[in-house]
Amino acid sequence: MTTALEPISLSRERAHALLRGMLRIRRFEEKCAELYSLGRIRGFLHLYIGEEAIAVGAMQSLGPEDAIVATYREHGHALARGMAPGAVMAEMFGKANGCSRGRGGSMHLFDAARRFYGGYAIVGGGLPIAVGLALADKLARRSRVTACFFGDGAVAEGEFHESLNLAALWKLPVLWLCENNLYAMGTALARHQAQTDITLKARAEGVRAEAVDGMDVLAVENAVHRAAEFIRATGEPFLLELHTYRFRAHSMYDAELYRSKEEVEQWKRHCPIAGLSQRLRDGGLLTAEDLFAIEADAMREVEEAVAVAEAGEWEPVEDLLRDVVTPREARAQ
Amino acid sequence: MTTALEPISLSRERAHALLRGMLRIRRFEEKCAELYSLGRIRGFLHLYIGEEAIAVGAMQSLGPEDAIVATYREHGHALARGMAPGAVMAEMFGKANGCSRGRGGSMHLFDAARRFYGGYAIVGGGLPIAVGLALADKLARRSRVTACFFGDGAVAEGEFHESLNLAALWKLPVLWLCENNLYAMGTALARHQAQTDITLKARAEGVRAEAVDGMDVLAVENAVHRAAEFIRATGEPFLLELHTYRFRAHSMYDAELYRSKEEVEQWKRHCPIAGLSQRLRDGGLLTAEDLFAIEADAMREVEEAVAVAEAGEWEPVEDLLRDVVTPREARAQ
Amino acid sequence: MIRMTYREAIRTALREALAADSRVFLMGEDVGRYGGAYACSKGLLAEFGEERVRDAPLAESSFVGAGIGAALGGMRPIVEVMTVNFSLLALDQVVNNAATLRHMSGGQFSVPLVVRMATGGGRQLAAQHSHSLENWYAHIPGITVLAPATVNDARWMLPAALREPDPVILFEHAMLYPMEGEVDESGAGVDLARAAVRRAGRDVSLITYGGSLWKTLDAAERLEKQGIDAEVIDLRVLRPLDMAMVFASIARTHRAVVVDEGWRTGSLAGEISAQIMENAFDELDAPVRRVCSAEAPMPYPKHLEDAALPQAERIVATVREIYG
Amino acid sequence: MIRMTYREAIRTALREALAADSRVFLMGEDVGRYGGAYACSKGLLAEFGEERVRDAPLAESSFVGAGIGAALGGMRPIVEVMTVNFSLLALDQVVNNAATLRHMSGGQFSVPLVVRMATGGGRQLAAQHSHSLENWYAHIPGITVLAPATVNDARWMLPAALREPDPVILFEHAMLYPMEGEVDESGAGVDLARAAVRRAGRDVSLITYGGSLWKTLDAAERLEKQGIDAEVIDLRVLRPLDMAMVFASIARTHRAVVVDEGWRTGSLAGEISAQIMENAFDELDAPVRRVCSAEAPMPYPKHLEDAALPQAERIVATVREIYG
Ligand SMILES: Cc1ncc(C[n+]2csc(CCOP(=O)(O)OP(=O)(O)O)c2C)c(N)n1
Ligand SMILES: Cc1ncc(C[n+]2csc(CCOP(=O)(O)OP(=O)(O)O)c2C)c(N)n1
Ligand SMILES: [Mg+2]
Ligand SMILES: [Mg+2]
Repeated sequence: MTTALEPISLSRERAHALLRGMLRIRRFEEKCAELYSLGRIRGFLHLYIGEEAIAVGAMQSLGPEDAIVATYREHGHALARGMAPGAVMAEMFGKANGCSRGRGGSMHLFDAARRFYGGYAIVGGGLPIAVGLALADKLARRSRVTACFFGDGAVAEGEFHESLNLAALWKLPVLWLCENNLYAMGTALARHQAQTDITLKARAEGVRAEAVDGMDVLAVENAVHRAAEFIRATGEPFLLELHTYRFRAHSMYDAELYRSKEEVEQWKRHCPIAGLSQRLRDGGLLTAEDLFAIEADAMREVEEAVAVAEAGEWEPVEDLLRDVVTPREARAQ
Repeated sequence: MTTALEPISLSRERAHALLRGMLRIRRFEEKCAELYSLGRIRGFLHLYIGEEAIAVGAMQSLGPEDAIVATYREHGHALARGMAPGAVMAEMFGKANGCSRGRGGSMHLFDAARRFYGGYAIVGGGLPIAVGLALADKLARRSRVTACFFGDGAVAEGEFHESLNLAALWKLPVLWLCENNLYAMGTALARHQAQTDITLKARAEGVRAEAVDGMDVLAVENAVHRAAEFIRATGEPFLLELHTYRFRAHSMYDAELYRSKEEVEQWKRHCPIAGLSQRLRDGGLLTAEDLFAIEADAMREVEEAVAVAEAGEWEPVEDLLRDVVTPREARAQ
Repeated sequence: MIRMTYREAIRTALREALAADSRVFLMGEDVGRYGGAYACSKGLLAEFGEERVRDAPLAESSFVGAGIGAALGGMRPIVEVMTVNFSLLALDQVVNNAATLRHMSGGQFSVPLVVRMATGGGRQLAAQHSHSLENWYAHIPGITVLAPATVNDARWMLPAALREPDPVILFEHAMLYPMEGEVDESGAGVDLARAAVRRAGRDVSLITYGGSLWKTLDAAERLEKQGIDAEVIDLRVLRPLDMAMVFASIARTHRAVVVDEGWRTGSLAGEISAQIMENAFDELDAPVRRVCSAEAPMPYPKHLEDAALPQAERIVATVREIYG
Repeated sequence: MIRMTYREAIRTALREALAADSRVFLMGEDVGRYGGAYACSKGLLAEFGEERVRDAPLAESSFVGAGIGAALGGMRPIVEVMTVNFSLLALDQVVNNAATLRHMSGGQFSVPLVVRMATGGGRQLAAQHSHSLENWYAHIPGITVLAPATVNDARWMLPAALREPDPVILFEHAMLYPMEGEVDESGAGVDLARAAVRRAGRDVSLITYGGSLWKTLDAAERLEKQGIDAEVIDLRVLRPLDMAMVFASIARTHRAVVVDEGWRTGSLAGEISAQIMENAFDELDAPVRRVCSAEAPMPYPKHLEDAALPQAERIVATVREIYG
C-alpha cells in the first residue's frame, strides 16, 4: 500500500486545508444526523463519517474541468468538491434552493457548474455514466479526468467489470475510486467476495490498480495525485482501492447487528481527522488555537448552511411535472 | 497450456470413440447447414464446426448424475451428451417429437433425462443457472458437477463475473468451460476485452483456472478430467479456457466481413478431427478401414436422424398455451 | 385470530416454510447477518444457519438466476430482491429464463421459485427507490404475481406460493411492513385464484391492490359520508387476474374506478379498465376511471411525493366525477 | 420521392447524422466490423472510423449507461442495442438514469441520447429472441418512444430523435428491414408529435404501430371486400401518445380495434383502450377490442409462431365481432 508523505513535507497552509476539509464534512454530517432525528431530513441518509480522508484527499488533484460521479453516500464528496454547503443542506431538507431543487435529497446531489454528476442510488449504476463522460472527453479531444467513487459492494455487480473493461479497452481517462469500507450494508467484504483484493479484479480487466490507506488523507492525496498524472499522461484508466471504515450505521434504519462495537471502536482509533491533527501537532504544524479556529469555522459553516436550508421555499406542487422532459417551447430554441 | 497425452497411451477403443464422437457431430451439422438452405431448418442456426473437440473431450469425464448448461451453439454438446440424434434433428425441424417438443429449435435443446438443461440464447444467461444447479446439489449433499459451457463473448457480460464470484464464494461444484473461439459474433476477443487472458479474470473472482488447446480432444479430455476430479474432491469451481475456432459463420445470416479467408484457412489446418485421425494413423491406432467404418456410421446416424425428424408430427396449434404454467388440475397432484 | 404486523406475518411464514421443508432456503442481499433490509428475516440466520439463510453479494441478476437453477435442481428457493427498484437488474433472468423454461422445454422442466421484493413509494426515497412496477411483472406469461395487501395475505400467500410448481413473484408494499392486523391461524380462504371484496358496496366498484388498498378503503369511508356506497376490491393476484369478481361487482354497481400506484400510462389500471370495457361494456353507466401516480420520477420532498402518489382525496374526487 | 428499403433508410439516416454533426457517434455490439446485426451500419466504419462507429463488448448495461454519460458530456450518442430482447440487461440504466436525470437534478442535466433496437417476432427465433416490449418503454416518464413503421419514418425519425434534448428509444421491427418503400427527400411531415392516418375509413378505427401496421392494412383491404371501410391509424410515437388523432377518428367511426404484437395482458393496446374509454366513451357504439399476441413464450415452429402473433385474419374476425 502507498505510504503517506511525511507531515514535515507539508506546508502549514496545506495541512490546515486538509484538516479543515475533513472536519467541515464531519460537522456537517453530525448536524445532518441530528436533523434527521428531528425529522427535518427524511428518507435515506447515509453518513460518510470515518471516510472523509478519501473525498478530501482525492479532490486535491482534481480540477474544475474534471468530472465527479458518486454514490448515495456523497455529502462529503459534494462539500469537498466545493459545492455550497447551504445548497447541499437545503437539498437534504427538500427545499427548492437545494442543489437539485430539493427533488433528489441526500442520495441525489447534483451541481452542473462543478461537474458534479451526482448522486446515484442504484449500486454500480454510476460506473457506466463515468465511462460515458470520459468517452465524451476523449471524442471531444479534451484532456480531463472523470473520477468515479463507489463502494466495495459495487464490485460484486456485473457493471463494475463491464465498465472497467470498457474504460481499459477504449483507453478512457477514468479514475476509479473504490471506497472499500469492508461492508456492503450488513455484508462483510469476505462474505460477498471470494477474492477480496479488488486491485486484482481491476488488473484482470486491464486497469492498473493500487491499494491505499484510505484513513490517511496524505496517503490518499499522494496516490490520487500520481494516479491522476498517469491518467492525464496516458489517457488510460486507473483504479485506487481505498481501505477505510464507516463509523456510523449504513443508513439511519440500520441496527448494526452484523458487526461488533469492539470492531467499530478499534477502527475509530484510526479516525482520519484525529490522526491528521495528531501528526500535525507532533510535526509542529498545528496549535490548539489553530484547531479551535478550524472547529469554529466548521461549526459556523454548518449553522449557515442550516439557516439557508431553513430559509428555503418548497417547490410548488404545480411544478411536479416540470423537467420530466423538456417542454416543446424550450426545444425550439 | 495443458499438453496432450501421447496418443500411444490411448486404447484403440477410446481413440475410435473420441474420433467417432467428433465426426458424428461434424456430419450432423453439415447436414443441418444443408437442411437450412433447403428451408427445413429455420430461425437461427449456429454451427459448432471446428470446436467439436471441446464438447466431446469434456463429456468423457461427466457422468449421468452431472448437469450440463450450454448456449445456443449446443448441437455438439447435446449429441456428445448422448441425446438421441433423431430427437435433436426433429427439434431443429420444430417437430413435436423434438427434444423440446419442437418449441425451442436449434437454440433451445433440452433433455431432462440426461440432465441437459439447455440451450440459452441470451449470452451469459446460462451462467447463473449453473450456479443454482450446483447450489441445489450442495444443499442436497449430492456430489455432482455442473458443467457450464459459454463463449469468450460472455466474459464481457457482468453475469460472468457475478456468477464466478458466487460459485467461488459459496464453494459450488461448477465446471466453467469457456469456449474461446476468438470472436463474439463479428468482434474479435482483443476488440471486446482489454485483458484477453480469461484465466486471470477467473482467478480474480477466486476461481482456479487453466488454459487448454481446445483443438486437441486429448488435451481437453485430460484437462477436464483433472478439473472434474478437483471439483469432486473439493466441491469448489474450476474454469477451463479452451482455445478454439469457429470454422463456419457465426450464424446463417453472417457475411463474415470481420475476418479473412486466410485466417480461417490457417485455423482449419488445426481441425480437431483431421488432427486426431492423423495422430491415430501415425500411432497405428487407426486404419483406412476404421475411418471408413466410422464415417459410414456417422452418415447412417445422420440419415436416421433426418428420417425421424421428417416422420415427426407438428404440435397442434391448440397446444400453444400448454405448459405456459402448470394447469390447476395437474397441481392438485 | 392473532394480531401481528405485516412484517411479522412474513417472518412467521418464512420461519414456518424453512422449518417445514428442507428444500426451502432464503437467499438475498442482507437477509442473514443484517436481518433483512426490512427486518423480515431477523433471527432466521441464527435459527436455520448460513446454508439456508444465505446472504448474497450485490449481484441481482446472478442470484435470481441461481434461484432459477436451484429450483430446476429440485430445491424450493425463496429469493429476496431487496426492492423492485433493483429487480430491473434481474429482469432478464425472470423474463427469459424463469418464465420460459417450462414452455420452451416442452414441459420437461419446472421452476418452483418464489421471488419476494418490496415495492412502492411513500417513504421519501426519491426517483430511484420509489418504483411500483408490478404491471411489468403482470405482463409476463409463465409466472404468477402476488400482491398481499393485508396481514393475513402476507402470512398465507408465501406458503401458497411455495406450493406452486412455477415461478411466483411476491410484492410486499414497503409502507405496509409496520401495519398491524389479524391473522387467521387456519390459513383458510387464502388461495392464489381469487380477488377479495374488502368492503361491500352498491354504488361504485373501487378496484385496487397492494399499498393502495388502505387509501382506497379510506376513500370509501369518506364517500359513505357523502352518501356514496363504494365496493372495494383487492385484486390480490396480479397475474392471472381474477376479473370474474371484478365483472360481478360492476354488474351490481355499474361504475368503476381503478386505483394503482404505478405511473398512469401503461399501468395495470389501464389493463383492468380495458378488460372491463371488453367484458362488461353494457353494464357501465360511466367510463372506468383511473387514479394512478403522476408521470414523473418520484421527487424527494413529502409534499411533492404526496402529490405524485394516489391519495384518498383524489380517489373521492374521481368517484364524484363519474357518480351522479 | 426515392425508393429504398427500411434498412437503407436507417443507414442513410445514420450516415447523414454522422456526417452532419461531429458530436454524433454510433456505439453497439457489432455495429462496426460486422456491419450491424441487421446490416444497418454496413460501410459506416470504413467511412467514419472506429472512434465514431464503435464496436462494443457484450455489456448492454454498461454501454447504454456509457451512452447516457456521453450525452451528459455533450455528445449525441446513438446506441444500438441489437434487439429489445437484450435491452432488459440495460433497463436499469434507462429507467433509473436516462429517464430520471433531468427531473431529479432539478433540470440541470440533459440526456440527449438515442437508443435504437430491433423488436418483434416473426422470424422463428423462439422464446428468448422474439419479444415485443415497446409497452414497457412507453410506461417510463422522461423518455420518448418511437416506432417507425414506414420506410419514410425509418428515414426521418432518427434525425428528429437526434434533435431531442431528452432520451429517445427507437424501435425498428425486425421484419421490416427488407421492406421497400418511398422516401420523401424533404423529410417534410415527419415530426415526433403526431400519429398518422395510413388509410382513411368511415366504419371502424384500427389503431396499431410498428410491424403490425402492414397486417392491419392487409386486414383493412379484406374488410373493404366485405363492405367494411376501416380507418388505419399508425401511432408512430408510443410515448407521448397522440391520442387526439385516435379520438378524432373514433368520433367518426364509433368503433375501434387496437392491434399490438405485445402479449395481451398489460399491452400498450390495453392502455389505448383505457384512454379511449376515458375520453370517448359516449362516442363508442361497441367496446374497443384488442388483437395481441398469445400469452405464451414464442414457440419456434412457423405454424405456432403464426398462431401466436396477430394476423390479418384475426383482425378481420375481431372487427366483424363488433361490427353490425
Ligand atoms: C442494485 C442495488 N442493490 C441493492 C441496493 C441496496 N443497497 C444500498 S447501499 C448497499 C450496500 C452498498 O455497499 P457499498 O457498495 O460497499 O457502499 P457503502 O454503502 O459501503 O458505501 C445496498 C445493498 C441498491 N441500492 N442497489
Ligand atoms: C445479451 C445478448 N447480447 C447480444 C446477443 C446477440 N449475440 C448472439 S451470439 C453473440 C456472440 C457471442 O459470442 P461468444 O460468447 O463468444 O459465443 P460464440 O458465438 O463465439 O460461441 C451475440 C452478440 C445475445 N444473444 N445476447
Ligand atoms: Mg462498503
Ligand atoms: Mg466466441
